[in-house]
Amino acid sequence: MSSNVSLVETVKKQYAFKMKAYIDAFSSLVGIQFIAFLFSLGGGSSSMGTSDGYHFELKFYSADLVIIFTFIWIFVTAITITTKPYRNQDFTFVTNRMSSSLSNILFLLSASLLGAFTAVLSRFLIQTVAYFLLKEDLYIASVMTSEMMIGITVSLLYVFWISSIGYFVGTLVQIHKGFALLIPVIVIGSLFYDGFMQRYAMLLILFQFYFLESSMVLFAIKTLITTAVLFFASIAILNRMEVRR
Amino acid sequence: MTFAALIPMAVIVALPLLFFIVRVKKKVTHWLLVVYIGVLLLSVVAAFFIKSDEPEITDRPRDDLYEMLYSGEIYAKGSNLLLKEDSFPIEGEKVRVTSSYGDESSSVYIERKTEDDQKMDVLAYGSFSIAKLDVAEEIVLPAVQLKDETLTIVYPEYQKLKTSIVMNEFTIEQFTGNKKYNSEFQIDGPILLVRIPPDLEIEADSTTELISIDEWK
Amino acid sequence: MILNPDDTKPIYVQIAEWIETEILNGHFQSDEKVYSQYQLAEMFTINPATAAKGLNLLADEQILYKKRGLGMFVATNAKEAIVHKRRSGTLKQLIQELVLEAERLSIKESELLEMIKAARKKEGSQ
Amino acid sequence: MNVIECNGLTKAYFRKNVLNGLTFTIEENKITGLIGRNGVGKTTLVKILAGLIKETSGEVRVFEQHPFNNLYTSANTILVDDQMFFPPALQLHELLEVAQSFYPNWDMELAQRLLQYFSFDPSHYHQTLSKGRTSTFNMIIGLASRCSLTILDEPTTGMDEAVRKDFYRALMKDYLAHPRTILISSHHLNEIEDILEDVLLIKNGKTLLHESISDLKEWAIALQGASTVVQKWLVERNCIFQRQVGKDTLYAVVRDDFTKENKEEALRGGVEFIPVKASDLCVYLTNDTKGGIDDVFER
Repeated sequence: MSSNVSLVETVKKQYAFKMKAYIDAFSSLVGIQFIAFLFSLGGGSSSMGTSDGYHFELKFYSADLVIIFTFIWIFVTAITITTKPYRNQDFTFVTNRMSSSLSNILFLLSASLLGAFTAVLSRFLIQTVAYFLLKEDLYIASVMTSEMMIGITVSLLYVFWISSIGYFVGTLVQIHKGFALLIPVIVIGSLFYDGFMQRYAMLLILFQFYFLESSMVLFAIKTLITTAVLFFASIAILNRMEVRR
Repeated sequence: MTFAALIPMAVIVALPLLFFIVRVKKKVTHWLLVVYIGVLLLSVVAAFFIKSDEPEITDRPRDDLYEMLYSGEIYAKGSNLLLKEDSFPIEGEKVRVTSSYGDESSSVYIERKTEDDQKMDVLAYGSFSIAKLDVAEEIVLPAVQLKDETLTIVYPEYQKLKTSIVMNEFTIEQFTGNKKYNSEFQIDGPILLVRIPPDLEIEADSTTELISIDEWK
Repeated sequence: MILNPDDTKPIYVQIAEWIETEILNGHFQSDEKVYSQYQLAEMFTINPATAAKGLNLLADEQILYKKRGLGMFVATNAKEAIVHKRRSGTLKQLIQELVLEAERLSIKESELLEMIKAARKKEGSQ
Repeated sequence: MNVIECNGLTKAYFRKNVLNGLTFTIEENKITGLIGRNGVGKTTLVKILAGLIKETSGEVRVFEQHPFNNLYTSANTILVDDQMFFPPALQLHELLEVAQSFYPNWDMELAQRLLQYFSFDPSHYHQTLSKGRTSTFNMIIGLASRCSLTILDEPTTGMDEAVRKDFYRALMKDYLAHPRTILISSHHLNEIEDILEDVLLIKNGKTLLHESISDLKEWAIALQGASTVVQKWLVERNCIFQRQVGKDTLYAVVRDDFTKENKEEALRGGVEFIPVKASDLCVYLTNDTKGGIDDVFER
């Protein structure tokens, strides 16, 4: 007998399926954050000595690098799940383009949440290892629980925002392989061109729009709107695409 | 951050984690993730046992030590750069200064007091900071001793000073105000100012160069 | 029986012939229910529609009869009908071919009859 | 009820028509063989039916709905082929569980029994299976999902003889217990003709023939005899295939529209009537030339 299915039900099933099937994305997250953690332990140091017999050394610890690596990870992950094998495996089971995209977005949201959370938390791992294993005397910038929450929320907004960029880029590449070449050329080309014209890089101005925003509310609005627009555009494009298995 | 404040956070983390463990059949990849999150949570707890200071940015005006010195006003104006003060009673009429400072000679600044109080004051001035953190207190200063009309200055061994700061992440600082520490260093001094009564005779051996600051005033 | 996929006869004819043979061998008596199209499909891994066509062929020849909702049953004089059919159909065709072959070999009618007689004699003596 | 309706279905890739005005309907619960030479658009057709790709023009209805990007079609249709892609991170038994979550009619017991019968290790991964084993596993998914429309595109690729037999038997048994519409595409009619009810023969992206398999066997007949005599019978008949045998013997396949009297007359004239195997007929029909490969060597 033919069975009726609802979009919501299908999205739920696809989402559950992807959380199981894309488990490798999570292990690569652990790997990438671990590498960033190792870099963080050694990185950010500077020193100065004088002839008077003094040598000063300064080391900064923070999870900044782990967060940056997490950005890269989500970007690559978002592009990866738009590629053919991943799209095709959706269509081995029940789906349409809409449920495929929506479940992808839900997956990216979950991945972003996990990535942002572990990235911000890794600061404690860094400071614990620095103190107990590297026997460092630490000055620790105070952070309140509320600030920690801000850190996680903002990291989540950033990571999810970057995932939408990755998903959009991946979608464009699916339309035409030429975008895989065109996009890096435009990005790097604009940097070079602005450098050549001796003016402030457009791309930096674009990024400052987000990174220099000091109002939490405005920042959330900016990133969420951008994220929504990019995902919406991706869905619109993918919705017309054939799945050539 | 108090321990109690962390409990809700730990619960928020642990709940989805437990859900995840119960729901999904375990594989190596799952264990990897579970172990990783477990380690992160443990480190949050371990972070409470770390004894540390919150870095307080020095409010000491970062005066130029040498400018004050060369204008002869260091004693008058440099009280906030004063790190150590020794005072020795003088018995004879003559003091010899000797110092240990490797192969080179060291400089000692001499200032004559206007009144004879039968005392020799040895003051150490300096300005030391790393990333705006005042580290002057951690500096080992030259040891000074007056015995048998000889002022002996023993300079410390080569000193290494290491400072580590755990910063807040940029995703926090973007909204809580920039607490970012720069990586500036300031290593000025230490210089020794020896204040002596007006008519005390002072001489130094080859290890030490005496510089009178009186004529700079 | 295993169906012969190389046989140029349609499967449904093969099925019908098999059921006929089963009846001739006495495996099915008069008014006994024969296999349903689904049983046949299962037995021979064939499409039930094909099996049904085989059964219908026999029903058309009144070797089987249909009971509404119950299935196909062996007609009272099924055996005789089959024998009659094979005689008038199969044997007749064989003879036609025999005659044609004899003509090709320019064998005279009397000669052919002799050969048939000799073959029957040999068969009988065995 | 018609499960599939195609009317003037056309699909073009880079301005080349793969399907060219294909028209046919398939009724509910029939097993239809989709037969044609390689590259006539069988795979394109089944992908359109499964809603994976979009037709260029014409009309296509599956369960009375337009299949492309249609959730209803997706839930009630399964396309089994050797390009079924499964996530590499999941073990075979997990794949069955995933399939169970998606297909409402899924029979887990059947799936597990089949897995066991074909001695799969449930903890293996799909990527590590050989070609034949992949086909076997995909077939298990296709059977156990019990979709109202089950499309099997060259399902036995790489399977060995024994597994093929088991497969068709399993398909037939499950079909008898749970009738559904099944479309099997193959370039090899021989293998599947027993289990078919209908045959849909495609040539050049068009429906060439849509007949029941029994009718197909009687659809054409071959005449063999002296060339001059046979030629006489070919007049005003469309000869499907002909071949010179020996010195003066012609073998010719034509549509069987001979009356009994015709046949007897021909027989007397020395013409032999030979039934044509369905699979041979399909080969003859889908050939572009009447003489097949022999025409290449004719000078």
